[in-house]
Amino acid sequence: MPPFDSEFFGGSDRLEMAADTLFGLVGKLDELAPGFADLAHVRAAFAIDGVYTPDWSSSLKGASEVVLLPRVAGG
Amino acid sequence: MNAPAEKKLFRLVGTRPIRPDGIEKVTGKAIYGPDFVAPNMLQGAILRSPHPHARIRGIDTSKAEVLPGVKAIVTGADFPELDSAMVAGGEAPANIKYMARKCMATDKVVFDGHPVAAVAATSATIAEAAIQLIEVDYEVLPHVIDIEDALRPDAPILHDDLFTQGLPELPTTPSNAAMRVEVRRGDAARALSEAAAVFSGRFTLRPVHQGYIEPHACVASWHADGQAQIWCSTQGHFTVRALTAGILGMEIADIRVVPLEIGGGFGGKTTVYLEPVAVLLSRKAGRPVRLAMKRDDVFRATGPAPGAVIDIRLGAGADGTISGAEVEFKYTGGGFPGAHEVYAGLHCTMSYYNVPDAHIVGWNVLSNIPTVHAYRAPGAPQVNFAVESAMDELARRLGIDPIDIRLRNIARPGDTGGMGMPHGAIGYAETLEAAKAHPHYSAPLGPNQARGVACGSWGNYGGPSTAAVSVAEDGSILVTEGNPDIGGSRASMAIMAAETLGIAYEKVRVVVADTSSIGYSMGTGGSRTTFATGKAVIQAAEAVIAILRERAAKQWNVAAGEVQWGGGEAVHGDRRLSLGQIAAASGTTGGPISAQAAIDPHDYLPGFGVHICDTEVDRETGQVSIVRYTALQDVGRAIHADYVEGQIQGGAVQGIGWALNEAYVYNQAGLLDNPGFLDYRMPVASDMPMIDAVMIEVPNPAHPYGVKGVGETPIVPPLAAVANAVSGAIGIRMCDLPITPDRVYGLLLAAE
Amino acid sequence: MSSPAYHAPETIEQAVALLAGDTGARPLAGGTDIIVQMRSGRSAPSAIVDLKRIAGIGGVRPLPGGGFAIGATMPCTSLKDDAALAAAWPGVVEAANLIGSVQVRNRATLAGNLCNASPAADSVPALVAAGATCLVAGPHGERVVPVADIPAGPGRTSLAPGEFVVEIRLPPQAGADAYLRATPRTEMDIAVVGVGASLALNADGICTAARIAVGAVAPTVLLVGDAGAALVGTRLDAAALERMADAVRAACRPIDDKRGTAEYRTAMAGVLAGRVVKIALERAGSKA
Amino acid sequence: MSKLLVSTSVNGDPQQFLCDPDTTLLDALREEMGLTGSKEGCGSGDCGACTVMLDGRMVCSCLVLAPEVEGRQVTTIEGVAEGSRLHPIQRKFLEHGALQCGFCTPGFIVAAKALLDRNPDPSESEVRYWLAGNLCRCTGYDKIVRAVLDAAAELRQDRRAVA
Repeated sequence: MPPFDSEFFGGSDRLEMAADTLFGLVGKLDELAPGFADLAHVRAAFAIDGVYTPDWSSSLKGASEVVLLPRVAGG
Repeated sequence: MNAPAEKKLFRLVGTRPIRPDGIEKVTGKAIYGPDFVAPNMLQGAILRSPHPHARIRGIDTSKAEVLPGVKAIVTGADFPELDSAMVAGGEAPANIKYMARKCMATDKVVFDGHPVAAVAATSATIAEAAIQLIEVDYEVLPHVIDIEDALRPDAPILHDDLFTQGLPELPTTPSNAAMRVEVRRGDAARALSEAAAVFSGRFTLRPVHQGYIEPHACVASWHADGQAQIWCSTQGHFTVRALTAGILGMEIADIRVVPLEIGGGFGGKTTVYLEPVAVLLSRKAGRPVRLAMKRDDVFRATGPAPGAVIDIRLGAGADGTISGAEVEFKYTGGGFPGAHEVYAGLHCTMSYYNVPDAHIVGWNVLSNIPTVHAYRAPGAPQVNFAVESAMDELARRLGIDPIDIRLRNIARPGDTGGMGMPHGAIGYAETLEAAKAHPHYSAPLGPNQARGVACGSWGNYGGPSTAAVSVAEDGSILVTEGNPDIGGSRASMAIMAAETLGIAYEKVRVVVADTSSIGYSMGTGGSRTTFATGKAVIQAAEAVIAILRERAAKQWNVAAGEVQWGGGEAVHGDRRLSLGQIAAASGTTGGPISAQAAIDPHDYLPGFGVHICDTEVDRETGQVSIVRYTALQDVGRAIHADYVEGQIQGGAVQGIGWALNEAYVYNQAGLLDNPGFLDYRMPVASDMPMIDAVMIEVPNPAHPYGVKGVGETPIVPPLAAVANAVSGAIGIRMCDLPITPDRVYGLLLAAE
Repeated sequence: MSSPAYHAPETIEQAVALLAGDTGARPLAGGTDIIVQMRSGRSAPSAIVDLKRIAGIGGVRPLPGGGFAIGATMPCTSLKDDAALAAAWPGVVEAANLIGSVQVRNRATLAGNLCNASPAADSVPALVAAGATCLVAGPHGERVVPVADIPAGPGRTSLAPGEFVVEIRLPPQAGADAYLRATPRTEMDIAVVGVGASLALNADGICTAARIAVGAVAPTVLLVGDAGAALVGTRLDAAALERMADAVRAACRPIDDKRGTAEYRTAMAGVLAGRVVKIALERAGSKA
Repeated sequence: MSKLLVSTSVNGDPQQFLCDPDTTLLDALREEMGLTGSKEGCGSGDCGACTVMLDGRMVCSCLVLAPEVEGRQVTTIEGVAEGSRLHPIQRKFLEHGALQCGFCTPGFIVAAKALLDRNPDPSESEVRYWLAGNLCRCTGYDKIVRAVLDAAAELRQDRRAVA
């Protein structure tokens, strides 16, 4: 989950956790690193098993990997 | 690629009709930012800091206030106190506190040209005179401009409450390094130690400006009920609305932003500089206020793109396979934190090569220049210059053709990208193969000429867009969208709507609506508009078709499911009803016909370009001329071919300018020394050859017509393409931009 | 915020009276420098004296005995349209037609380029190499001054209050001239270095006179006497050209600025001097 | 600070306007006459977006003082088309997609017309040098140069047809 790992998660670039949706996942990450959720709302993007998923209510059932990415601005 | 059989899939997609807004723009009728006039309008002027770094001890506006004709004066004290908070109004989130201070200084100025006060008066002359009467008591502070200077332990610190983000532990001393980002995969150090060839180098670039010809301008009118209207030239009027509301503490729906025609942006008009100030002036004066920049204001105080210092180590095996990479890039951030170029830099560093072992670190470093802002593929060209220069060196050292070494490492669909995501339907290899087969690549070279090749990519974007399609009573079509047309997008929207509806292009008219007249649309940027807003237009058109089939079914008294749509007509057996006939009957079949689509697509795909550049070097003077240039790009599929080629050509020439001549030059006092088009040398027509733009069409399966964004990618390859050509011509690696004649001359002299 | 007065006199005498009567008044010919300076606040004249309505000041006329008088308000592009002038002094005409763009040159004038007193003015090295003079009108009458004596330093001239340049006079052409400059862009640029050369050859191809002038390497344009002297009496062989270039480099006293380093300017002065003399030689040879 | 009354001809029509002595022609056109087709990109003669014809010569209207045009003929982009009929250069700009944002376009069209009025058969290099005073940041000039060359060819055809 570069580059958020060093900023929020003590350098861990992989975390194992269970959650039903991205909302749930962000909540759990925020418990690990308070402040992450606020930031994620404006700065983070998620991909579930390789597919960008802007809708955080999307189900994580059956998903094996969620990639956390910074949102990139264009010109 | 450009197979004729595939072209026949579409009637209009890929053709070159005349743009709907064309006549207004070739006759001088189109109204751009500086052209708009509101009744009873006042003229504004902004007082800007003459110092790069100073504390404001006090501002005395009393003399200006009594000047006849002055109607309002605004300083930082008139802005609401804001806490740090991220606002997601633009395409990238922005810290609203810094955004406000960029528009108007409060306690400190942090760059030459930083606004400190503004005046509205009955004429521009009076407004200009009034700002001269404002007395600012500055405590001048030591300043710092360059990246390495700003990182020194004894450097002047811009913000004593700013601590480097992104470090494992939050530091305890303030720093000009606002942000550190990092990606590490595999073991780059080990991979490099085992490589057959390793190139190590340091590359530097100066800040450059977007260089749009239209200076920023707006008119704001505040109404006594607390609502405001803004007319301005912007890439994103919804962004202007969100940021102005955030800065001034207003409700978003209380601000209506009307987008005027925009005279270029290239990323530079995805933020606010003037609008919140104009609204405050209007609120004080009770009349509409125009604020417009002069050219030197644009250069001194609006976003340049970051300069950079980039250290790279790139290793490859004897067959040219990249084994490992270590890249550390430091980008200038300007006066305030928040620049996003470092993230894009991470994304873009070798994103199109398979490099399993890599360690990439990026820094955003503040200094006393304007807060950097997005410029076409923001953050990508700088690091790509280093990467593609290093690739060129590895090819040379290993004796491999420059395109072959890139083909050996190029990512293909299904390969895992650097951020852990699998690549989709990318056309990287196809584009490289086309470059290799292009006649330019094997054409003979003249004396003192050499050829450079470089690749480049940009991730592109999708994001939120709203579009409405309405059927007029006679069957003509109105498309309403929320994206300012910066380079022909009305034409693309009309083509996609007409293609979908099965009607003539000329039957469709396109309107870019204000923020109160269409739903939210992210700005025109990120190479997203033809993709995302195009998808919204297509979906709205499809919804209209569903209504048209129902209406025809009603007239025929059959089930809607039995009615087909084709060729612009409803079809049921032998019966036909044209769009015009259905529209004419709408009054008796259920009323007006229209549909809206509000979407947030993220199934975009990146763009990829390969540029071939021939340069000729005058070894006595160091003068470099571009003698031939070819730019090939995977465009997905071109909707309007002229404007796709135009994006490729324009982006390439911007990149050539960046490579050869463009640079911010600050003097010893920290003041911008070249704030005009004479000494900020953008390419002129006589500097350039024709730019052969070659469209490679590897469609995006997630878009009905295969669109991939095209606007940003073409500025990424030219820096290295030019530098590689010059390096080949004189046998010295060009590590520093711009490649000015005196720099080339100096290198040749030193080599003798 | 006071706006300057605007006058459009119809005679030289009226113009002199207006300029002499107001020390803050400035003459306006093409306006391509002064209007920019006024706008940026670098110049705030109390009055503008537009010279363009003065009869006979906007054209070129042949001088008795050869040579040309170029009126103060004649735009640079018009110089090209005068076939005799362009044939006799191609270097001067080319130099004037490197300034800015076509739009700028349709307004800009030789007299304005001279009196703006920029060390980098393109036309001035060519005029100095040509040995041009100018007719200056003022409260104490008219005088003829070498062009080289007008600039006194960056932005300063030797003109007395009330004086202005009425015309620029080129002598009869005894050989040929040329001008070259170094700029990063092909057009729309300011000379990093500019070099003008004017040569005369005898029937045997021996150089009988040579004037080399260099711009943007000192506060004013330099006439490098040693450089001309290095050529006189030679056939402009490689050795003579090298001695000439050495003399040019030795005379340079440039500064580092945003447009180029001192080192680069000096080096380019030598390179361009060599090239420009070759062009002038070719032109002189083809005439002989 | 008294205003000057200037009488001139703009696009063939008599015009009178009031201005300060140091008002530029560009500001007078835009602010006094409402002719906003001429654009200000720089205000210093470096971009050509304000190009107009003054007595048949193209100039940067930001480098002309408004009082200077007393009694003279000014033609702006608004005067290039004949009524609703586009000039061939305007049409060729549209056909070639030679504009993106369109802000520099009026200046380019006035300048291109000045070239073709004078030189009906310019080379690519002549077009590029003539237009070097007009900055375009969007197109890289390629399609602009092609549009001008194509317009020149068409105008030559038209002339032959008339002759």
